[in-house]
Amino acid sequence: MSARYGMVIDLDRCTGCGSCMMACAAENNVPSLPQATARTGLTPMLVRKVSNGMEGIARRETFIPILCMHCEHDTPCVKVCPQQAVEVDKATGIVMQMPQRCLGCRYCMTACPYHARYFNWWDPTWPAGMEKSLNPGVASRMRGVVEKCNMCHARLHSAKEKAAASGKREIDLADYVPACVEACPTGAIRFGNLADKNDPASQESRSPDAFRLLARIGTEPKVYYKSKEAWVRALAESSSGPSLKVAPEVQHG
Amino acid sequence: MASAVVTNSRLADQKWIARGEERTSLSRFLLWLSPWAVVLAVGIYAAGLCLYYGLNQTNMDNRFAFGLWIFLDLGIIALGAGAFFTGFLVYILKRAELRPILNTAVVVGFICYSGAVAILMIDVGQPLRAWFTFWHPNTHSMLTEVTFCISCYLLVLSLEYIPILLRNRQLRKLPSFLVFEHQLHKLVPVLAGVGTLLSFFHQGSLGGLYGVLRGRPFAFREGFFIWPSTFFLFILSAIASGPSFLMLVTATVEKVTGKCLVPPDLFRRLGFISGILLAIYVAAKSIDTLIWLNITSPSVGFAPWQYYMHKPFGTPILFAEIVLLGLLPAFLLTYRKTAARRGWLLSAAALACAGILLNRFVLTVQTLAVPTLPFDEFLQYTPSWQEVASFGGVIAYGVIVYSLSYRYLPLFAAPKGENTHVSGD
Amino acid sequence: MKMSRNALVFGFGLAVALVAGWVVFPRLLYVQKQQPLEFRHKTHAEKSGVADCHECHAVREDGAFAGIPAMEKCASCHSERIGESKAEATLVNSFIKPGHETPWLVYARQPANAWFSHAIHVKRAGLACTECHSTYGTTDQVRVYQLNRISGYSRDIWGHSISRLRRAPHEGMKMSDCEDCHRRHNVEVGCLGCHE
Amino acid sequence: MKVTRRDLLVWSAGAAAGLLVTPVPWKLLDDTSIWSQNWPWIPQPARGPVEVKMSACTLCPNGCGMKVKTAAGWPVGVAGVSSHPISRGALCPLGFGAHQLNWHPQRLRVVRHGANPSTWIEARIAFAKACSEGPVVVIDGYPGRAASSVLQSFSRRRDGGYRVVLGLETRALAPYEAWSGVPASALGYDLENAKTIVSIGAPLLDGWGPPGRFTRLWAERAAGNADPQLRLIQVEPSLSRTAGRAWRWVPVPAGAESALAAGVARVLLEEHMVSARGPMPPLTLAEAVAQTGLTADAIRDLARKVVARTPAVVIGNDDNPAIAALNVVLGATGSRGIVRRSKRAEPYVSADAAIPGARAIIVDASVPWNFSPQTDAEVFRFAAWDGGSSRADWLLPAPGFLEDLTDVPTAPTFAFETYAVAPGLVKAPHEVQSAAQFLASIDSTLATAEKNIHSRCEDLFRGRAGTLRGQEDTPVAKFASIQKLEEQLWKGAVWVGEAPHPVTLRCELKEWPSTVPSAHPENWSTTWQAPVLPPLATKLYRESNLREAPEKRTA
Repeated sequence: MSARYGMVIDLDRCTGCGSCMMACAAENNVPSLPQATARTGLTPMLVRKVSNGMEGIARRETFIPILCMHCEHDTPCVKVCPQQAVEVDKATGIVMQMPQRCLGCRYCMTACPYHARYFNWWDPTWPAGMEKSLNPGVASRMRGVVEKCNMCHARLHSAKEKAAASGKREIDLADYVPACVEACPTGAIRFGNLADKNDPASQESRSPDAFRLLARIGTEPKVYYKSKEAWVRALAESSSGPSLKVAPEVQHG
Repeated sequence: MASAVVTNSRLADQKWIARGEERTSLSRFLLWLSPWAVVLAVGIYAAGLCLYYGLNQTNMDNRFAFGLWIFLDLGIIALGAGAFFTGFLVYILKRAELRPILNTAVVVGFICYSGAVAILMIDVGQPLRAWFTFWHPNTHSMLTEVTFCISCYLLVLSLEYIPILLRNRQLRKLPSFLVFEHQLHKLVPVLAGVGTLLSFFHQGSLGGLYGVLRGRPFAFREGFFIWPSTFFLFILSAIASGPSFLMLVTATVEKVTGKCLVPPDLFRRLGFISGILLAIYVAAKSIDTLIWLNITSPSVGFAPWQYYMHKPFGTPILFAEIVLLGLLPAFLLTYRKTAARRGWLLSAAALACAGILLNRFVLTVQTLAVPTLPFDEFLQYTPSWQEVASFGGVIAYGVIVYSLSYRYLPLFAAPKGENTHVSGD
Repeated sequence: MKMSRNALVFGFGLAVALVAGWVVFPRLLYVQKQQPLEFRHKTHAEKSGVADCHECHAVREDGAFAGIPAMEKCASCHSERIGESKAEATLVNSFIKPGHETPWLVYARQPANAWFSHAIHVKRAGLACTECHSTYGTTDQVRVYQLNRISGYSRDIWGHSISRLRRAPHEGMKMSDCEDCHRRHNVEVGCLGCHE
Repeated sequence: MKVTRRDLLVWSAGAAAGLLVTPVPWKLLDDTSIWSQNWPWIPQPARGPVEVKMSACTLCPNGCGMKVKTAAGWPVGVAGVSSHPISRGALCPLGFGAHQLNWHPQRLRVVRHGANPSTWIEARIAFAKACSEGPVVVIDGYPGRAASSVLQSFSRRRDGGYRVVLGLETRALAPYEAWSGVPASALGYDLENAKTIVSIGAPLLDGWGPPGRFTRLWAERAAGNADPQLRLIQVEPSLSRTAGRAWRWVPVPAGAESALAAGVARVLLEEHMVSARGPMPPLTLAEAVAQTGLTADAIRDLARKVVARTPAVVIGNDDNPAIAALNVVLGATGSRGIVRRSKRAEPYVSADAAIPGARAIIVDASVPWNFSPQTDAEVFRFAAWDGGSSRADWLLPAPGFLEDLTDVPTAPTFAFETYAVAPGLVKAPHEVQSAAQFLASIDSTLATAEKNIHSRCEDLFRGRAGTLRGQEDTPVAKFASIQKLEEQLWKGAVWVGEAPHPVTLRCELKEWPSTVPSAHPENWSTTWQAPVLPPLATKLYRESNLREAPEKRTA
């Protein structure tokens, strides 16, 4: 049976520590390039800080981890790629990017509403010797290609291998935990198979507090968010951009 | 370069210039070329930097993944549409009176398309893998369509260009070339047909390129079958602006050389065609805009006003695009009184071309600048000198190729015995 | 007369091209490389009574493939020289004693971006080693390793017949070969299945 | 016969036609395409057997449990250990990049004398000379380790001093040391049983103690809950990470913390909200209002919230005695809140004080990089990385991340004692040496750190107290042999002592302490002033607006 891997990220638990970003970069051999900036960097997992637009005591801030949303329906990046470097994996629902096939036209980046795709503006380089610390199982990308979150497919590979070695057909989800999920100190990210109704993640994705970014565009993202705070949900649903102002319900002080 | 023309004097390169044609002295010609040559050289250097060090030489970034270059591609390909459209009118619709500008049309088209392809090759991160598109094409991608059609059409244009090239006085001396040219010339009507078909598709798919972007509500359009409305709008706008651009080019050459190259009424005819098509385009564009603002965009929860709340990309741009640079030139080009006056005609043509360029600019640049996520900001991007230089390089390349073609090839002299090819003449 | 002369010249050009393409080109394309040691699968199978490939090329319980045995495996028998051959001397003196791993040239080595799991193919699908590695495990000397000057990979990836027309079922380890086999057994894996 | 141009054309036509039916064009196309997909100059991961080894993070004194993935012997990734009682599966962001630190461009590989490279021999000679001239002081940034006792006993023998630089969390406990005589390093916070926590500027959710402790507690008992089990009240001038996530945020201008503490204490005492007795602060409520900018009602309300759900404890981010006094008033010392976790008797001497008379000063690699001793003695500074602008006379290359065996004593702020071992997983470059190794090599009668670790294990084994917590929990008493116990410790198990004895902390406080203006230390890496950061952390600063680089913040 085919799985549909996805995540539910509880924004109320996110303290914006950045562990997920670090773990992601380490797992996927993302180089730390001195030339790169916030505009040109490689951050397959990017925690963004947003606020309710108010000031002083009424101000609220929260953190929204942005990664590839692995859109299920009419996936914007898949249909635009001229040479099939992007595809929705049938067995897992993972939207995957093949750097070796990519020609770097960046059409997929313009197509992605989440800006979850990143371009290798430079060849990857590491300080002398540090390439010894690269994670085996993840090939490093070259300059001029697009990359993004592949849901730690190297971990999926080893999970498959382990299953095969023990004669099982299906992988044990305990063996397949993406780096960001594993790293989160508050357990804010829940990863699972959304196709399985009993999976905790799939259940959480159906909770009333759950929502998806730009769901109204209709691309059926498989990354859900969750927050009890009304202003956060209002922000996520609004289309009015950063000018939004929402008063908080709880008064501090 | 002044309009004075040196006559009855043997020029250094006289034997290369067609008999009976008068050209300025070689030195003055070179003087005219030299500044352009410099621009081209700088452009090639900049392009070299981008190819050698990669796209970090540009000022594009992860959110502004397309920049000046894509605007250039879309722009010049739209203006180059004059080539296929004139071919179409002459050979398919048998409008023989347009024949005098046919060669110019082909040369201009060739320049625009080769320039665009060159820029595309710099614009992709791994040019050596660009050919994978032909090996593993994704048939659902507009870009695949563009790639196939543009490369095929560039081939067609070269084939159309060759016979003109072979009419050079020296090359004609080689018997085999003469034969080849004659054979090839029989083929030209067919090529024109093929070219028309190809162009129709890629002009369209260039529009589709942005129209299909569901994730960019500013650009996304509903459409017919697999094609978003921009697909058809692009075809229309391209064939509307093509003739106007040809008119401008020819007029410039006449100004520079101080010669009258085409029959005086030709401009009016071109202008009229351009004007009518422009009018149709403006109508279609307005309807499309209304549908988009009132149905398409609200349906995905984007309020129209928010696209235009960011200076300097306010509603004035929309107004300029449709009225100032659309409706107005359409009127000037078709209205008898204004069309009769060369000055009006040309400035109208200029406006029309500007309108098309603005449309391409809005679609390529504003689309990326407008925020999609609720917490995104409006983006700014200024191209790096490398981008600008390679942009200029393409322009210079165009001027140089055209100047050379004009000097050494009989662009405007309709070759004798040719009329027999065309019926109803 | 003229015609025939043309035909002659044309044919001559044709012939030159054919010879160059089919005979000279392959020789130029590949560099012949010798393995650091002359290892004999056959001898080892007989002497040490090793019947099964997996005894040396094992799949670990976490599914990872151990690949070519590490030096201590060799050292377990070859701590001191067995026999007088020159290779034996090199093995003991330049690898086992200083404790260096042998820099074997791996015929089946794939690019870093390709992921292949022996566990899945051998344990689950039950493929025999010979299906991809031929009867190499029973040969009595190591083959010459042919390095492709352009791609930098072993000739085994492309397969030995340069035309790839009449090649043995186990020959060739290109992506297309994987795809063919998967199609034959209709096992579908996306790019993700095999790429890193 | 002569060859005409025509012949050449025909010949090449033939050749071209021929080439098309040879492998040449097609094979070249294929090979170049493979080449263009695997550029030889792009670094690729090394091939080799992958293993997972257990150790602990040695970057800061919290000693979080670490699962280290190695390939071909090199660490290629780290992860937390969920069964670990201290870190409970969590690591701080820096930890996740730690395995790359040993390759940092600023890694120290040669001995440095001033600005110029030198050798260990010369360093030894210089050190021996200094020793012969006078006492030697050793400064430790991570007391309680087996290595620390090597440093300690060496300095004792050289009638010098053993000074320590304590982390901020521990320093915040200094007032209680003054009032109870129990060393700050023997005190901890009992957060696990607290129901209300008032943090006055402490970055509880942002690098305070081991990330797995309070962060996890908060996530389990408070996150996203309007009426949480664990109420976190954050008093801070700005909306920090912690304030943003707190149950309530009380904005108070920097420097007014003491006034707030006094104000709250006054309300508590005047309105008899507390059973415990303490000194009445001299500050009137009106003055508190004036200084904090809060209304009297706000302060009263805060006081009520503090005692609404007990146990409650106040946590400061510096040694501000007013905050400590508030805890005394709350009765949050001894049985709950601030507790004594270990039997340590004598307090450490802080390294902040000037060091007169010493001829040589050894600064251990664990001392925060930004610390420089006030002295005219010759400073021998051990460090794995050169953070630049060091005022040490000698810079001596020390082992880097997981390059030597060290042990992990109880983490700062912990309520109970723990002991763990961090086995070295990487072979240290031959030119590096830790301070302990250096001193042990000079004074051969000193027990090495390894020996000390072993003897500590013996003590644990003989003590028969506490539990070894790993994959499964085993009481120490159940262990048949010390080898078994050591084996478990080396596999990442952690020894956890018994719960603290309630009545062992008694704070004698006659009148309200006069307060010092509080400094505001920055968030994150307060526990670990590293000479350098993992490259990926620097990347995080550069490529996201999530965090600001420390150098930017201090500037």
